[in-house]
Order: sequence, then structure tokens, then C-alpha cells
Amino acid sequence: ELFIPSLTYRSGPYAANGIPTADGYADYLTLLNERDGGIGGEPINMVECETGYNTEKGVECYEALKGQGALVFHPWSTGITYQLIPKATADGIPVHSVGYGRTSAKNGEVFRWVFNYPANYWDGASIAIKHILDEEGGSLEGKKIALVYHNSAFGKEPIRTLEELGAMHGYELVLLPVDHPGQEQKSQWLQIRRERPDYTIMWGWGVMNQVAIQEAVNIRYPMDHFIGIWWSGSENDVKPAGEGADGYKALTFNGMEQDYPIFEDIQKYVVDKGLAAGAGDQIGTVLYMRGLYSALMTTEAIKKAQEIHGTAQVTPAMVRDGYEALDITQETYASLGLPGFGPDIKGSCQNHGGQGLGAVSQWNASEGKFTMVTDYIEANQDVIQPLIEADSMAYAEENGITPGCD
Amino acid sequence: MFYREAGDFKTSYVDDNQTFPIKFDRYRYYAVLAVAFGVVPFFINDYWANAVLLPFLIYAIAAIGLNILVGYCGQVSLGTGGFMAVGAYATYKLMTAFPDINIFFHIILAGGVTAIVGVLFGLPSLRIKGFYLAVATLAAQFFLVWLFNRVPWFYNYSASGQINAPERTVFGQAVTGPATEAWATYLFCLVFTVGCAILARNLTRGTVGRKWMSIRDMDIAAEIIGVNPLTAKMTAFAVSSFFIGIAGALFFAVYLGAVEVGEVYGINKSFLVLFMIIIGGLGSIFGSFAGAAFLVLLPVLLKNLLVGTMGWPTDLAAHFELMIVGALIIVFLIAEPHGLAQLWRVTKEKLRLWPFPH
Amino acid sequence: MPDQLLFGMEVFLNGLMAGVLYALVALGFVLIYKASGIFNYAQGVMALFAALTLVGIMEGQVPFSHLINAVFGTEVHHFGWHLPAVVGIVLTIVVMVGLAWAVNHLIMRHLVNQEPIILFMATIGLAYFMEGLGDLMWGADIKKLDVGLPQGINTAIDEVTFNAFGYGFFIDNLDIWATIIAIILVIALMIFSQYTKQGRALRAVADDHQAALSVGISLNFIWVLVWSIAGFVALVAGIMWGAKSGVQFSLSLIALKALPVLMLGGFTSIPGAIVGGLIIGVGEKLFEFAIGPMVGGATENWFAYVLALIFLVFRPQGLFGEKIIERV
Amino acid sequence: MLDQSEGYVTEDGRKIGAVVMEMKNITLRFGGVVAIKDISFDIREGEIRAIIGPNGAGKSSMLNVISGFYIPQEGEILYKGSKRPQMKPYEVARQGIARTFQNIALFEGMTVLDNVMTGRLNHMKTGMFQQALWKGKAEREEVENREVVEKVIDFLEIQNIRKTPVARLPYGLKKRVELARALAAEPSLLLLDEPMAGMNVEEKEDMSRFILDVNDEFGTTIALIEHDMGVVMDLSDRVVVMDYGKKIGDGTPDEVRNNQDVIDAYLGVAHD
Amino acid sequence: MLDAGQTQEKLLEVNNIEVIYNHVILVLKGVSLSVPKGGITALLGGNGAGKTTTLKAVSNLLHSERGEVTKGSITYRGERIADLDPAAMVKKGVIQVMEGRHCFEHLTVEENLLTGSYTRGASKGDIDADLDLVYSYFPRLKERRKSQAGYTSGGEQQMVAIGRAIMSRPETVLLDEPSMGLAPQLVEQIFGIVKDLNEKEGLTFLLAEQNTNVALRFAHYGYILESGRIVMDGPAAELRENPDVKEFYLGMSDEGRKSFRDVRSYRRRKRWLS
Ligand SMILES: Nc1ncnc2c1ncn2[C@@H]1O[C@H](COP(=O)(O)OP(=O)(O)OP(=O)(O)O)[C@@H](O)[C@H]1O
Ligand SMILES: Nc1ncnc2c1ncn2[C@@H]1O[C@H](COP(=O)(O)OP(=O)(O)OP(=O)(O)O)[C@@H](O)[C@H]1O
Ligand SMILES: [Mg+2]
Ligand SMILES: [Mg+2]
Repeated sequence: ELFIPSLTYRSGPYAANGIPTADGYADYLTLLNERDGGIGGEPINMVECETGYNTEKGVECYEALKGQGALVFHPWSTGITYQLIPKATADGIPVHSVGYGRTSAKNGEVFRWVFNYPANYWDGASIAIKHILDEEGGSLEGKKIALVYHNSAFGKEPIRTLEELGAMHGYELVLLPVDHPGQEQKSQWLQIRRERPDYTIMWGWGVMNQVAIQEAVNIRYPMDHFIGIWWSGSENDVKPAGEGADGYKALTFNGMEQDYPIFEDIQKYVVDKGLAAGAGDQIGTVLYMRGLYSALMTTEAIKKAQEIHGTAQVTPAMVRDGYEALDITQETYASLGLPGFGPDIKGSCQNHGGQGLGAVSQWNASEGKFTMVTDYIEANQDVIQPLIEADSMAYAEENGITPGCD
Repeated sequence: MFYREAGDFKTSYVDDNQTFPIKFDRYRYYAVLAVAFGVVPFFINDYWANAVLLPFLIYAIAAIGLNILVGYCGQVSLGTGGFMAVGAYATYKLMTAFPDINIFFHIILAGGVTAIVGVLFGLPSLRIKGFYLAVATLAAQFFLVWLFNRVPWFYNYSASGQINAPERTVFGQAVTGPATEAWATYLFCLVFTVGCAILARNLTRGTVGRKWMSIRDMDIAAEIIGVNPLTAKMTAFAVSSFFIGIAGALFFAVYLGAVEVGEVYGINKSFLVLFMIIIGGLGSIFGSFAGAAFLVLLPVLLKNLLVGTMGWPTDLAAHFELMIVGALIIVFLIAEPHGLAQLWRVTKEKLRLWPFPH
Repeated sequence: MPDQLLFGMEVFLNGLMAGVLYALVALGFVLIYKASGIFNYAQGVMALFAALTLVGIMEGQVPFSHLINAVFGTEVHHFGWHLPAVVGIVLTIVVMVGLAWAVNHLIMRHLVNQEPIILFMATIGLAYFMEGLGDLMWGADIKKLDVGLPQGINTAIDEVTFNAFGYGFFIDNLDIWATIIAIILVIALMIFSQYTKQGRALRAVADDHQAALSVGISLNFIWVLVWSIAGFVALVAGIMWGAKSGVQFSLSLIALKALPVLMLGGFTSIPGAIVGGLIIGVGEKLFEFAIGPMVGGATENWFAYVLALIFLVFRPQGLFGEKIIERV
Repeated sequence: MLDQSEGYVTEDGRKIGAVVMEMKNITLRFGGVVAIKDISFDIREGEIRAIIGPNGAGKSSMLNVISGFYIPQEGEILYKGSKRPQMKPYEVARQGIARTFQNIALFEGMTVLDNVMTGRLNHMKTGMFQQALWKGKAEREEVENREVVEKVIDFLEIQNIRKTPVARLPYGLKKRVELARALAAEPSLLLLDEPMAGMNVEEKEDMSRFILDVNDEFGTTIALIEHDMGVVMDLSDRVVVMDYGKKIGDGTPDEVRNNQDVIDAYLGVAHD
Repeated sequence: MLDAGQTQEKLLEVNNIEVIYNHVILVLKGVSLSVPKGGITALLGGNGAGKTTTLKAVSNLLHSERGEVTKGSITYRGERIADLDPAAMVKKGVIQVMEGRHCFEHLTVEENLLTGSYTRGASKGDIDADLDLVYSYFPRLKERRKSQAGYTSGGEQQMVAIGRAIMSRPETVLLDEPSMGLAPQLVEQIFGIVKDLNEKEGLTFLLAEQNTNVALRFAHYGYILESGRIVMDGPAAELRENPDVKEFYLGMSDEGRKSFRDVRSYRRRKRWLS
């Protein structure tokens, strides 16, 4: 049996986002169990543990579940990820933070047990700028770009990257922090209205997203010049603003089509059997698909681990090997019933974070869904890689880690 | 007669001033200490340490601290989270600036730093009272969190804005960092908790404590009979913040190891610690422990019961958990407004009279 | 006029509007504090709960559907109706009155004559409970709330100011509506509390529960009454804020924006809530506008509190609060 | 009037000393209300000085002025011969002035013993750090002061309620505990605001005895507000009568009793 | 209604009640008394005897003090009142003037008085008339009617409390230590008012007092309470003549009133029971 815990937050301030994510994650694993009898013939035992997005509860969950032989942890919260990095490293259990968590964990030589496939926040910043470059025909000279961000570690992540890129492309960066929780953003949006930035990028979370989008609509900011990070781009964020939000863009690293073949299987093996997680009403939403994608990466890693070690009953250490050997291509996606679903990912001991590919999606209010409007764009690794190197080495030094692969 | 004090005579005022004047209580107290120091470390595992005992011990310190301010001195404060953050960041700066000094002293010093900050934010209490003061202390909460988030010097300019506790040892045994053993962190915190409890007890049974309580019960009368409100309130803020600072330091360094200020030391923490002392009992050290135990254990218990034993879906369980905690708080207050400590006292009084009802 | 001044004026006006929105939340606190000396921590959650209920009723959501489905294995979600806003609001008021009744009979009644901090604690328990209940009843997803209030830039003001200064001011229509509603509410509540018998009784209760009982004021009645009114105010606040951010859990956090307003205006003063709101709104917006960029921004959260704190040092009972009686 | 500088000897042979406290032309206003209007009087060492007057006359306000809690708009206070600068109430207390309150101001959350111990605050000097460690100086000091307090407790016969929280005590006992708290401070001047309100005759007799004994044994000067004329006439050496903030009489009980103004304003009928 | 003096009709009857505070403190140990319609009944006794507790048991204010009547019964006009809340008691015409004033500090004196008329559906004119009545009894209050009650002197607050009760036009008033802290003139005056109300308006009074002397002068019947038990009762005139009462409650010895100075030793309290 493969014990895979899932730290969910189906309650608390971010429950609206936590529910679809957790559902997608759970449904995929259930599907594998029902359809394939697990992974490599070994059934999956998934256990949810509710964190409410609260760090201490996360720690409690971790301690409770690690004792039961957890193979890998998805903390689903940056705060919890930071908690688990040292703990899981000491315990030898992989931690996978999908598009959140500590960016420099991409450096596998320092963070031996931590993975952040398929992309990180610095990738996100770079992808957004690349997209803007495309829109502007290749030059951002003299342009003004505003960053509206959650005033926390998470929100501050892209600043360095955006500054570096600004120096490179010659745009001016305007920083507009929004304090938690972000229900009042009048000041920030009045400033945007005055400064008229050509583009606005948003690093938001929770209620901040909804308010920002509503305010943007109120000041009639051109929505297609407003780009959110992937955590600011779910149906939850745009729906309260109604029609006005039409055209809002957000980054993504997974597909959001409504006709993947896998849906038939999910219907047949999961929903119809009454095994759907939660209320079963989230299938196909952006966050559901992200949860599903996370499960997909994890199970692929486990498959790899089984291949490498020739046993179906893998251990956490083997799963890490599987993660490092992760190699997901377009064929893989297609074979899983999700053609074109995500970018190619190829891991290694050094690279725990994938190739940094992401796409831009856009909200279509009348149809009520996001659609991808670009192909997967590659982040500017020349800029990002040195930053990652510097940050991870600082961490290594602080904690007495000798970087390297064992 | 389960509970007897008859025949337990005191012949000196020293005896009468003891913490546990009743023999039975005293022995029970020694027994608890013996188990805590001598037995628990041999049976503790990561789960018990990290999910239950460490938070309990650390919250108990914070609760004692807040209880001194609210329960003994009557100054309601909602700045606990912010002050804990001061303790945490002070330890972090000290740990990284003076790596050769024992962490033990860093934590005490961090308490000292918090005490100073506490006094600073306590000054308005000379003018502002009651709930006005409570809300005013939120200024400290929000400002401090903003400050630690804002000024990179506090987090040593790390890219993530988080602080991470590097490994530090006591007697060669790691108590912070990833490579700690459950028993070591437990004992480390236990020493602080017991130490703080004893200090708090000493302070509250003597002149200082009486000054605090007189200010709490009737500040004008207290001033007229000779209590200087400035020193009384400021010492309460200082001592209280000292303990809270220590709690914040341990919370960061020993328990969590990595912290982002807004998330861990947010306003919820302030409320949580306040709940602990109200549920436990204002103006009671035992109550601080009881309240901390209640609010640390209850959610864990409920979760294990509802999800683990009864197999409910996690989200339903989480909602019910909230409802049950809320309802229990209310039920407790209705049954005994003065907290678990008072409940315990009444029970003792009843036991003393047992089998007679009055 | 120089640009900075124009911008400053725009910020000022928007600060006023934001202040009104804070005041709407603060009003609920004031009412209950005035009538019982209780600092009602649950006020924010009540706003959330009211808004959730309103949306739920309007959209025909089946309450507790998640629970029902989990227990009975059914698949019910919607009744399949869409009610007009007015009907929804009326039904929600009925629910809030029911809530007020339950709060009084299950909680407050048993805590007569207790110290304020104990009552405060009880409202925290209530907040927890309602948080869980709200989620369980209506689900945790973010809902769109639309009762037909206009939203977005007011073009008339934009044009007028553009013609006058060459720079169009941004004023949100929703804010204008909020202001109108708030003014009506404040006037009505002021009349109620100053000039009616019930209003006087309400203030008497706040001073001394026991003495109020002894002159025959029925605490049960007074409390159900004020909690109902507070529930109604919470509904109004919930509608306004819900229109901005969608109805979701975080709505309960608006309480934190109301607290400094409350301090500044005085816990017991209805006009104080409005004046305090305006001062806080303008103060924090201007500070963020003028000083914010120098210190890195996002100052609004703490600035409101610091501003209120400074005020209080000079006037410990807030601007309009009842004088704190100090006698021996 | 009695002569100003020297003391005098009372009927029962007690010797009264020089003036310890002199109130000179005190005026106190609250907004429009004039609580005290240009009042002067003195208190002599060792005497029992009563202040009487109808309700709202300003008696309690006068005690509050002496305690430093109200600051008069006009007038000055001479204490032990020199002008008292404006002081905080706790500084006044440190000069050896203790008092009780009209509406009992005990610390409800504390036990009787703790309440009485607070009376000794100004005699206890150990710092906070020593207190925190307890053993040694702090404990010694505590015990020493406890002994004094126990004497007061014995004196007032409240041994059996030592450890009871005061909130539970009936009114009369509370009054006595308050007196104990004031006595514990070993004051040189004791201000009593209606110490016998709400007591029956028997209890008043006891309380009278306590007051006389304190005055006798410790030579404490006492200023006393009381409405029971029997008590006032029997106990006090000199009486000040106030009405509507004004002084309408000052003198020995007999003088006051027969003062027509006093009879009109306060006594109603001539008391025997 | 207007016939002075007591009648035979028992308005209020307390039968053998026991009261416990906080589930542990037994305060009343079987108290019985009855209050005839139109009479002034005095409840006398030392500190802590349980007078206040008895009154609160009648007005049902005990619940808010965490006290409970655990045994016995209380009837008003033959009806059990255990389940009524205090407001209902006021509506029935029973109002308590609480010991220690309990004014509404933040309300003005006049507003305080007006709260007294809360339960009445009376017209503004009637209420104003009553207000004038109260002011005529207590002219001092009229002067201070616009000040916050919290800032008035002790005696003024006592007047407010009594005036407030009158405003409710009660049938029975439970008066708890009305004389406490009042100037002698005013004590007489207040008892005079009580007597007036009793005789002219036919109000019934149950009066808890320490000031035995005055109380027995005005009351028709008296009960003496010691440590939670009734130890003696009888018509006021008789009680006044009882030697024990004389000695312990009136402070008189055979030679008339003694000086407080002459009490040379502390009295060993004499108690009938306990
Ligand atoms: N809330 C309470 N909790 C506990 N004990 C109480 C409470 N109220 C009163 N008591 C106790 O009940 C006893 C009777 O008190 P009560 O107030 O009825 O006396 P009383 O006769 O009115 O005395 P007094 O003349 O001093 O007012 C006292 O011993 C008192 O300690
Ligand atoms: N802090 C204050 N603010 C306003 N008015 C006050 C204040 N203190 C006292 N007063 C007023 O001053 C007058 C004198 O009050 P004081 O309490 O001194 O009277 P008193 O002589 O002690 O009367 P009693 O015998 O009734 O206690 C009263 O009219 C009172 O209302
Ligand atoms: Mg007075
Ligand atoms: Mg009484």
C-alpha cells in the first residue's frame, strides 16, 4: 500500500481555494485506485488532514502522518512548507510544493528533499514579463509596470526578479503592497488610476484577489493588461466582479480545457461510484485541475521510483529518487488522458523545480471559464538561476549544509 | 472527606505563605514535576512533542505572561502576537549575531527586549482603560508585524523574508534546527515553563502582585492608598512582555524553526492566548496552564475523534470542530464564568465538605 | 491646481467614502455595546453570516446541503428559484431576528451581571460557532452578491471634476450608496436611542444589569431587540462589503477595520461611529498617499490604530463616548 | 474659637497637639457645580475631627481634596506647618495619610489578608527582582509586615475571615476590612468617610470603640464624616459643619449642636 | 385602597426558603415571613444576616447573583413567583430598591427617574405628573436633574433610587436600607415619605434596615433575622419594648441611651442561635 497524505484546507479563510484543489488531488488518486488498482499494482491509501491553512495545525498533521509512513507531503501552504523543509529533511521524506513554497528549493543540491515542480514564482515573474514583451512587440522601454502584491513573504517573492528584468528591459516598476487580508485597496487603485501603468501584475491571495479585480473593474482598468500569478487566477477570483472581469489574465502551468478524455474516466470510476471527494461540483475548475496535476506529478514520481528500484512498495527515499528522475513529456500527458495538459518536466538531482514553463490564461466572463491564450513560455533562466544559486547557498551556509548530490 | 486540610496547621507565616499551603496539594505538585522531568522525556516521541507538549508548554508561558497583565493587573491586551514576534525576532538576531553564546541566554535576553517594547506600548494604559485599551493594544500588534515584515534588517535580508532558526545546542544536545530530538526540545521548554511559573508565582504573591491586583480591582482607590499607577502598570507590562517574549522566542526557535511574522504572530495569536487565560481563569497561574492545555488539546482531540475514530470527512469535521469549540467556550462560561481554575476551586470546596452538600 | 493637491483631494474624498463603509460595521458594535456593555466580537461574523444567508436565500441554495448529502447520500443543492433582492433581504432579517432570539436565550440570559470581559469571551465563542455554522450551512465557496446597487466610477462626478480641474475624480457609485444608507441608519438609530423609552432602557441596561432588572426592564426583550438591530446593521454591512469582494469567509475580518473607528468615535456613540469612520478613512488614505511611499507602504492596517491611539491619549473615552466616571 | 497655636486638653483629659493639617480657603468646582466654597479649617494632632453636613454638602469632596484626588481651584493646604505642593494621591499616602471610602473601595478580587497587606505597601521596599526570587529579603519583609497586619487583624477581630475573598463579605465586615487596610498603613492622619453607614447600633458601638482605641493607643489623628449624630457628638472633639459647600459651623459638639444654622440646615431637630 | 394601616390580607408570603450562592454558600436557612397588604413590615438584623438576600429572593434578582432558592416557596397574592423574571415582578407591582443605590451612572438624574416608568404604559402627562411628585418629595433632585447620576453625592443617589421606584407606581416596595448614608434630617424625611405613601397611596412596604430605631418607629410589624434565620418577630411596638432588642438593636440600657464613648469594652455579640 502506498500511503499518500494530503494536507488540505477545506475550512478557514482560504477554504474556497482549498476545496477544489483538494478535490482534484483526491479524485485523481481515487481514479488510479479504481481504474488501475493503484500505482504499479500497489493500492494508494490517501488520508486527508485538515490544516485550515494554519501553520501549527500543519505541523500537527505532519507529525501525525509521518509516523504512519507518509511517502511525500504536499503542504499546500507556503508557511507550512517552510516548516516542513528542515523537518522533512531531517526525517527523509520528500516535500513537493507545486508552484509555491521556497523558490530556491529548486536547487536540489541544497534542498535534497524538497521539490517545486513545475515552476516557481521567479519563473512566474519572468513569464509575465515575457508575455508583456510579446504583446508590446518586443520592447518595454519607457513602459510602466505596477506590481500589486500581498504584503508578505509570498507577495514579495517576485520583486527581485522584476527589478532585475526591469533593468534589462528598461521598464519602470511601481510597487503597491496590500496588507493582509486586503479588503480595502482604494489607495492602491487610486494610485494605479493616477499613474496609469501600462501593465499591472498581481501577486495576491484570498480576498485580496477578488477586491483587486473588482477595483480594477471600477476604475476601468483594461483587464487584458492586468495579469495575476497562478494563485490569482481561479474562477473564485473573477466571478464576484461579474462581467467586468472579462479579459483578465492569469498565469498557469496546467491546462484548463473542458474536454480532456480523463473526465470520462473520472465520471465513470469516481463520480458515478459515489467516490468523488467533497461535493463533486468542482470538477474542471482551475484549482481542481491544479490539484489533479499535483497528484499526477506525484504518482508519476512514484512510478519512476518503482521502475528504478524494481519494487511496487516504495519508501520515501525511493520516492525522492523518483522525483529526481521525473521525466514527463507530452506523450505522458496524452497517455494519461490529458493531452497538452502541462509543460514538459525533466528533473535531476540539481534541478528540483523543472524547466520553469508557464502559460497565460484569460477569463471569459460570458462562458464562465479561463482559456489558455499562449503556449508554454519559458522563463528567463539566465536571470533566475543566479538568484536561486545565491539564495540557496545562503541557506546552505546558515544551516551548515554541504551542497551536493549523494 | 476526599480532601482534607484539617490538622494541617501552620505555625509560622513562612509556612502560611507557601505556594501550596495544603499538604495534599503540595505532594501532588511534586508528583507532577517528577513525572514531567523524570518520566515524560523517556516516552516522548515527535508527535507528542510537536503536536501537543511543545505548544502546550510554550503557550502556557505566554498565558502566564498575559495573565499577569490581564488577570492580575486588569489591563486587557490584544498585542500578544506582536510581542511574541518581538521575542522571536530578538532571538533570531541574537542567535545569528552571537552564535557562540548559549541559546538559553539569547532567549532570556529576547524576553528582556520584549519587556522594553512592552513598556513602550504600555504607556498609553495610564490614560486609556478597559476595552479602549484592548483595542489600542492592537496598534502594537499591527505595527510590530508590519515592522518586522517591512525592515529587512530584522530578517537578515533573506530573500524569502522568513526567519529560520539555525542549529544551536545546550550541553551538546541540539535544541533548535532540524536535527533536534523530541526529548531535548521538550526538556528545554519545560525548564523555561517551570521557571516562568515559579517567577510568576513569586511576583504575584508579594507586594508587586498586590499592587497589580489593587490596580485591577479599583485603580483610583489603589492610587489613593499609595500605589503608584505608573510603576504598577509598567512593571506589569514589563513582566508580562518578558514572559510573552520568551514564549515567542521558544515558539520560533524551538517549536516551529521557521517563521513568517504575519502568519504565525498575527492577531489570531493574540486572541488565542487571551482565550486561554479567560477559559483557564483570570488571575490564576494554574488557570494559565489549564487554559493552554484546553485550547491546545481540545482541537487535537476533536480532530482525532471526529476524523480518526468516527471517520467523518475532514471538512465537516473541521466545521463541527469550530462549532464545538465555540459552544464549549460558552457552556464553560455559563457554568463557571471565572474559568477552569475557579471550577477547580469550587470542586475542591465541595470535596472538602463531602459528603455534605453545604 | 497642482497635481499633488488634486490627487490629495481625490484621496481625501475616497477616504471619506471608505470611512463610511467602516462606520457601517462599527455601528453594529456600538449598538450592542451601548445596550449591554458587551464588546461583541462576533459582529464581523454576523455580517458574514447575514450576507451568506442573503445570497443563499436569493439563489435558492439548500442549507446544510453538504451535510445532508454526506449523511443521506442524496444530491440536493438548489431549490431552483431566484428570488428578488427585496424578498431575500426581508427573509434574511427574519433569520437574523431568530438568531438574536437564540443568542439571548441560549447565551446572554445566563450571563447577566457578569464582568464585561466574560461577556466578551462569550461573544468569541459565538463567533467560533457561527463561523462553523455559516460554512456548514452555506458552503465555503465565494459567492457573488448583487442586490442591484450600482458599482464602479460615477461618471457625472468624473465629468464635472474633469471640466473643472482637468482631472476627473474617481468616486465609486457603491460608496455613494453606502453613504446615503449609512446616513439614514445613523439618524434613525440616534433618534431611537436618544428619544425613545426603549433607547433609554437600553442605556440603563448597559450601566447596570441588575438595577435595570430591578426597575422592571426586561433584559430578554432589550437584548433580543438590540441583537436584532445589530443583525440588521450587520446585514447592511455585509451587503456593502460583499459587493466589493464577494461573500466569503474574509468578510468577517472587516471587524478589524471597524475597531479603530469604534475607539475613536467612542464605544457608545452612534454619531461617533460615523465621525470616527470619516476621520479614520481620510487619515489612513492620506497617510498612505503622502507618507506611505517613504516607508514602504501598506501602512493602512496599523495607521488607523495608531491614529486612534493618539486620539485616545487625549480623550480616553473617544470623541463622543460617554465620559468614564472616575469617583470614589 | 480655640486658640490656634497651642493644643488643648479635652474634657476626658486627652491632650491635643498642634495643628497638623490646615485647609485654607479651599474652593472646588465641577463645571458649574461648586462643591466646596471657600472653606477653611484645621485638624490638630491627636484629635478626632468630625465633618458633618447634609447630603451633597461636599464632605466627601473635602476628603478627596485632602487625599490629593481632587485638586481645588483655589486655596492651599498646609501639612505639618508647610504648604503642600500639588501632589499625586499616592504621594499624599506616602506622607502618612490613610483613608476609607464612602462607597467601599476594597479590592474585591483579593482576600481580606491581601487587602490589608496592601495597606502596608509604603512600608515594603524590596525590589521586583528580589521579589521574583522570593527566598531571602522578600520573604523576610513579607513576614515582618505580615506580623503587623496580623496585629491589626486581631485588633479588629477579623481573624476568621482572613482568607475569604472580600467580594463575599457582608457590608459591615467590608467596612471593617477597609478600616483594617487603612490602619495597617500606620498612618499619622486617618480619614474616615462614613465608617458606620449601614451598621446597626451594636456594630456602631464596636466601630466606635475601634476608632477611639486607634486614637488612644496609636495617637492617630482622625478626620471623620458621619451622619449618625449620636456617634459624632460622642466621639468627636471638634466638628465642622458644611452645607452646600459652605462652612456653617465649627466648634465643639456642644457648640455645634446649639448652632441655629446647623439645626436648620442639617439636624432638623435639636439633638439631645 | 386608601385605608391606612395593614389589613389581614397577606400579599406576600415567604415559606421556609433556603438560599444558596454559587452552589456552595448556604445563606438563608429556612426563612418564613408574610407581608400584609397595606402594611410596613421591617426586616431587621445585623450585617450579613441575610436581609438583602431575602429581598432579592422575593424580587427574583438572585439569579443574576448566581444565587438560588433551593427550598421553600414564595407566593405573591397566593401565586407562586419562582418562575417570573424580575421584570414580570415589577409588572405585578413588586419593585425593589437595591442596597447601595445602583443608579445608572451615565444617565442623568431625570433619565434615571424615567427608567422607573418603563413598565408603565402611561401617557407623557401622567409621567410628568409623577416626576413632579418625586421632585416635590426630593427638591434636591430637581436642582440636579440634568447632572449625570454618577457624579451626584451618595445621598443624592439614594434619593434617585427611591424616586425611581416610586415612578413605577408599585403596589409593594422592597426597600433595602433606605437610610444608609443619609443625613438625619433626610432619614426622617424618607421615612416620612414611606409613611405617606403607605397611608395615602396604600403602598405596601417590606423594609430591610439596620437603623432599627427609625424602622421600628415607622413599621407595623418586624422580623429579626440572624445568620439566615428568623429569630424573633412581632408587632413593632412590642419589639421596641423587648429588652434584648432594646439592648442590641436600639443601644439602650435601662438608663436610656448610652454614650458611644462609654462602651468601654467590645461587645461580645449576643446571638440567639449560632
Ligand atoms: N453573591 C454572593 N455570593 C456569595 N455570598 C454572598 C453573596 N451575596 C451575599 N452573600 C453572603 O450572604 C450572606 C448574607 O448577605 P446579605 O447581603 O443578604 O446580608 P444583609 O443582611 O443584607 O447584610 P447587610 O446589612 O450588611 O447588607 C453574607 O454572609 C454574604 O457573605
Ligand atoms: N467628580 C465630580 N464631578 C461632578 N460633580 C461632583 C463630583 N464629585 C462630587 N460632585 C458633586 O459635588 C457635590 C458634593 O459631593 P460630595 O460627594 O462631596 O457630598 P457629600 O457631602 O459627601 O454627600 P453625602 O453625604 O451624600 O455623601 C455633590 O453635589 C456632587 O454631585
Ligand atoms: Mg459623601
Ligand atoms: Mg444588605
